[in-house]
Amino acid sequence: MKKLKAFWLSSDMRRKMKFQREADLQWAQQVAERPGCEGLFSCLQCGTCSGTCPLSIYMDFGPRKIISLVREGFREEALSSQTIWLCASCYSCAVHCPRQIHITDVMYSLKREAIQQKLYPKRFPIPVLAQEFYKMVRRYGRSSEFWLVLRMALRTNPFQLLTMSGTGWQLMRTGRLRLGQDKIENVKELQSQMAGREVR
Amino acid sequence: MPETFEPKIVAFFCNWCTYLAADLAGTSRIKYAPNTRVVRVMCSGRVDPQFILDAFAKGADGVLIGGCHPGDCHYQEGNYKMLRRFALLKRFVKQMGIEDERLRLEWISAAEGERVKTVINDMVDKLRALGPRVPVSQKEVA
Amino acid sequence: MAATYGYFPGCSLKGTGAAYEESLLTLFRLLDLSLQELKDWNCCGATSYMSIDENSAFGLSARNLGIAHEAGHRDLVTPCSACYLVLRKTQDYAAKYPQIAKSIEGSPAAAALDAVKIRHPMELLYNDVGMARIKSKMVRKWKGGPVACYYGCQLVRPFAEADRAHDPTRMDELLRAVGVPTVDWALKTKCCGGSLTGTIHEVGVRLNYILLKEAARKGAKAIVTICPLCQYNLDAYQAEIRKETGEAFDMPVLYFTQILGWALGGDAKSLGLGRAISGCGSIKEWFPKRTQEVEVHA
Amino acid sequence: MLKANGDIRIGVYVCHCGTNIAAVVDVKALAAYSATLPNVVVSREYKYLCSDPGQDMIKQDILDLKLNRVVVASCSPHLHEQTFRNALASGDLNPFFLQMVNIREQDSWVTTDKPAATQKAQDLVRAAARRVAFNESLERGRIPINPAVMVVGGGIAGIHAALTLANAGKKVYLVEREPTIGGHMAQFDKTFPTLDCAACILTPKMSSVKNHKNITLWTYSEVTRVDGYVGNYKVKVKRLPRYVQEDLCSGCLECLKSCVFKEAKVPDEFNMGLAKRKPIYIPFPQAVPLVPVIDPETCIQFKSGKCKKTCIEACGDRHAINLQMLETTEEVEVGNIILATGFKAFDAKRTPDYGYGLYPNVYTALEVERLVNASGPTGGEVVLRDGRTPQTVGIVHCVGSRDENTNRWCSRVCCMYSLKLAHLIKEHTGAEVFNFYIDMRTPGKGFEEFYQKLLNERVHFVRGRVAEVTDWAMDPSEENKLVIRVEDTLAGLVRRIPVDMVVLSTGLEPQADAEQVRRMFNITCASGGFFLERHPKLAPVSTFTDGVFLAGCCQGPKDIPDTVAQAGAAAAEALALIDAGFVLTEPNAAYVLEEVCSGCKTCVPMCPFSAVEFLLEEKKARVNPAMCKGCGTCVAACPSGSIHQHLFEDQQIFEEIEGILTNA
Repeated sequence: MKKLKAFWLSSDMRRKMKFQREADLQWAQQVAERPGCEGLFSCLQCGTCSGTCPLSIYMDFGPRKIISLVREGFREEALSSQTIWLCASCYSCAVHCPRQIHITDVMYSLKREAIQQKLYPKRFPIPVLAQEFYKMVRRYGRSSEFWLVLRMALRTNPFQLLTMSGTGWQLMRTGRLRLGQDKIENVKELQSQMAGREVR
Repeated sequence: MPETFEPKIVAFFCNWCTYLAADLAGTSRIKYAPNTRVVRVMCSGRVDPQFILDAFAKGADGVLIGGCHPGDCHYQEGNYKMLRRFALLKRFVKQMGIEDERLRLEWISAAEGERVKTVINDMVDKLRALGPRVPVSQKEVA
Repeated sequence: MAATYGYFPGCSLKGTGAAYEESLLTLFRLLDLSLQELKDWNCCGATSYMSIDENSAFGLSARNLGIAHEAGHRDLVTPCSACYLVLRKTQDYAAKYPQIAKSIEGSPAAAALDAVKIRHPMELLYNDVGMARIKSKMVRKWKGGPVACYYGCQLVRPFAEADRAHDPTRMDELLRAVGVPTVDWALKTKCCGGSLTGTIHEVGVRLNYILLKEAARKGAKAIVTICPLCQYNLDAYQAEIRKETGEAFDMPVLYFTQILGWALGGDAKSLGLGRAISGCGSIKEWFPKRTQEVEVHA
Repeated sequence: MLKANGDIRIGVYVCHCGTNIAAVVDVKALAAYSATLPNVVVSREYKYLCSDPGQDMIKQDILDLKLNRVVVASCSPHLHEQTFRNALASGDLNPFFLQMVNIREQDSWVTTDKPAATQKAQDLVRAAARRVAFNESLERGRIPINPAVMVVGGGIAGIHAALTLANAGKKVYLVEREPTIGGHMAQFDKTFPTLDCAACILTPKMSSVKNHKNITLWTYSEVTRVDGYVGNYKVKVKRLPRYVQEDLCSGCLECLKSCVFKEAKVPDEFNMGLAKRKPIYIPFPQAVPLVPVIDPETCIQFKSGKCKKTCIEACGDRHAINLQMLETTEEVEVGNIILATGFKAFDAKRTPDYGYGLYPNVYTALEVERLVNASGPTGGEVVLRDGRTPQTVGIVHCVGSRDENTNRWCSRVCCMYSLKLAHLIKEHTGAEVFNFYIDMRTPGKGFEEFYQKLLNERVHFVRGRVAEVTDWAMDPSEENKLVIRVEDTLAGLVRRIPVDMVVLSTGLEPQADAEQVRRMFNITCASGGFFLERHPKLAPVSTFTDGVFLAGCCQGPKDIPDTVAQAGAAAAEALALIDAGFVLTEPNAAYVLEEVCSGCKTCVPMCPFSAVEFLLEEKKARVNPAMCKGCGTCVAACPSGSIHQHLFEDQQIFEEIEGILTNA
């Protein structure tokens, strides 16, 4: 999006008002064509989703507003929001929606796009975990909580490892923490199966 | 404790406008001072000067007459007839030493429930301020 | 009469959820049901993988379904809610969306999509085994207090097949069948936050605090789960919550398979009861290590 | 007149009306107090007096206790006086020995002060108990009903009412102000939510009006005077000259072709000025009657007298065109009148923020109705005044509705017709369509489903009231566009949306002359200016004037289904009176005690209905009971006190005053 040169916009204050040319209506259409997102345009904006969402306590927008932003084509706002990452895929919104919209899938598709477009909030651990998880499973075919958390922590905020150590020890003590990296025998076969399937 | 004086107002409301307005005030649950006692007549034109004088004679603190707006009379011009009488009445009542605020004529249409409230509350406030009526005889000595 | 089911443990049951696997296997043995673990199964992809790449995410479960199919399983038992949902979703979406069906074409899974039925042990015990049979095999009386059944999210949503989406009751019915009192509470399907405890820790911990507090408020002495991640989240952070809030939480967080297994005569070790982090005191008291007396259900 | 010192036996009945009265007035105390009043034989309170057991209780007391007077303290006499009069009759007591006391509408509902409310109720009951002693036994009179009906207004409401009555074999006079019937509906293209074509469903009804043997249709006409009363109205109708004689014209329309104006120059009212017409014209092809009208304002012959009169030539031997035609007046007698005078669309110029009249590409909804209409000025093509097809269109809801600065009411149809127009515009142009709304109101059969359909057609719904429509280009992308500035309250953003076309969904208002009309027909207007129904729920098409009924938008904004339903109801109410053959009158006529009358004639001019006549030889006044409507104005005016009024005798009112003021 080219920056506006107009004098009255040259101030450092963040502009809240939106010009219609900043709205990407084609994009809204594309999103609505993705699997699970077809209900997007039948949304009534009733807010049941945000109401029932256990994470909406901490969300910046909440699912209802995300749908409104997507539908009106405000791509950046939607993709760079924390809301889509805080979604823990509990599907509460989906089963409560009076229009039966698969809101969780909308969130997934926005997460994927945010990753591709590198629009996710920086130093925000959730997308990082997702990426590390993705790499690990592609490499070994299985995930190991220990290495996963370790990698994520290193990439976001190493200090949290200290706070985690307590829990780590507890898990170790109860034999619930495996230090070795799990892997399947037939990684090659898995990888070949995966090959070409990626949409990235 | 000194209790505030509560005036008693005799109100003559015409059947088609003001009485209906008072009913509408009720159905709309509009609250107003409980000091009026309504006498229903078919038309404000039916309100005989004697009724008013009789009401004052029997100790009414105020008399309120409610009719349809000019031109809206259910009987075409009864309210005009009342209006004509009213001018004379006013003078007469004054001579009897009854304050102006105690006799009032208002046009209130069937749709004006809110107006019933404002008129009655206003009149009650004025009469409260005025206090109880002093019999004419005592006035003279004063 | 030993029925054999395919078994897809998923990564957690090999790690933090070890007790779930142990108790599940014990319980099934006690019920003469045998589980056959899939050969060389791979991770289901859970929620994170789905957040990066949808198609290959479906590919992951496709492979697992393929393995199950080739092994000739008609039912695939999947104790982890995340695995359960992902496998189930793969079948559903491949049927609904040609582009997804296309992405797994050719793989042995293609045929398996509807051939293999995804089963959760709770629903399997409820439907295939039935309360009567479980009751009949009961050998121990419950010594603990009332428990709060916590179903979490992904088992009952969006595919309300394992139980009703809004107010599931099957776990309660199973536990009541073996004489375990259960409390009614509004949060039985409110999300535990999943991996949030590992990512945005304070948010994750708070979600679990809400659950623990409400369960206690309703008089529950323990929370019973059906998902390794729920169990981990509720179990692992109580010390931290105690420290932060000063409220005295020490609540056992058990798997429904542990309680059922115990009622049917399994011993503490084979039910992985030693792997609990919180409420160990109560656990020791309710599930004594060595039980001489085996009281037959009256 | 029965004297009070006779054996008066009063029963007082206090109604709880559930908790409506009982929650504020101490009904037990009131009943107990009433029992202490002179002549009161029995006093009871009951949960619902209007219920059958309640009425039976009164009846039984009349029979057992020999009551000859009844006081009922309950709701307004306008609601239940008849109910309790019947209760008296069932006890073989003349119904007019009843006196009602209004302790609900005018007491318990208008104060929260319980002691004061109870005191007020006691005063009123005391007054009633004194008054009722002087009530008399009266008989109701009967007024015959003239079976003919007048329907005023030829829109869908008037058309439907007229046809219903005519089909029932009643004579109907249908009066329409415009040169054709059809009203607003004739201007519409499609109707929501079914999208069936308005013309297709309306025009057949229009022609059956024309052809119906029981209907006399007067278009281009207005009611100028109404006299009389229920069953016996006299109505004067002014018929404007259309300068083409309906009886002679064949509707060939040659005159239009041959008019010296080769092409039309006059803005065409029917097409909201989006097309032109000639001085001699028909409003639209399916007009009923299909008879041209000449507009003297623009006709050369009328202006200069120097026209070749090619129209008259064209008409030839028919001689239908008559430029000497004069205004005429018809006078008819009817028993009932149905008012279906419709509405007026809000004038968009009154909301200058939206730039109507300033920017050519800001349209009103009615204009767009004509644009999308296949028989409209553009043949159904949605094109801007400069001929371009709009790429983006903004539809602004609630223009002149829900706004204290214009009209505070919701106009009820705008949401739905806006959805309809959004659908039609998208269908015709494929444009990107934005709806700007405050609340989406779709409370009707199939309405919500229609809203869903529009959502899925990818029409945009921006929740927020448009602040302004300007041509101010704040950004290069907004050059040569109309910019709508609005807060998208759902996305939480202030937005500027440039569009090619703005449609203002204007609300519905009372007709400009509603005030004069209601005076002429002696009915009331509600606060908004729409005609007031007798009861919002139980008498929604009646008025406070018997024999005058309401149908359609003159009573309040409503859609076509509701309008037609109401028209049918109005027709049914009229039929009920007609088939009963008569109405019973309230026996409140005035009468003269001739021995007391001094013959001063004061009363004679008092009566607007000339019911008071002066008998020359006796030199006395006399009231014609058939013509007296019971206002009592003559009674109050009579200096000798020789005129009395049944039901409202001086004595009764004096007793009431006395009762109110003498604290027992």
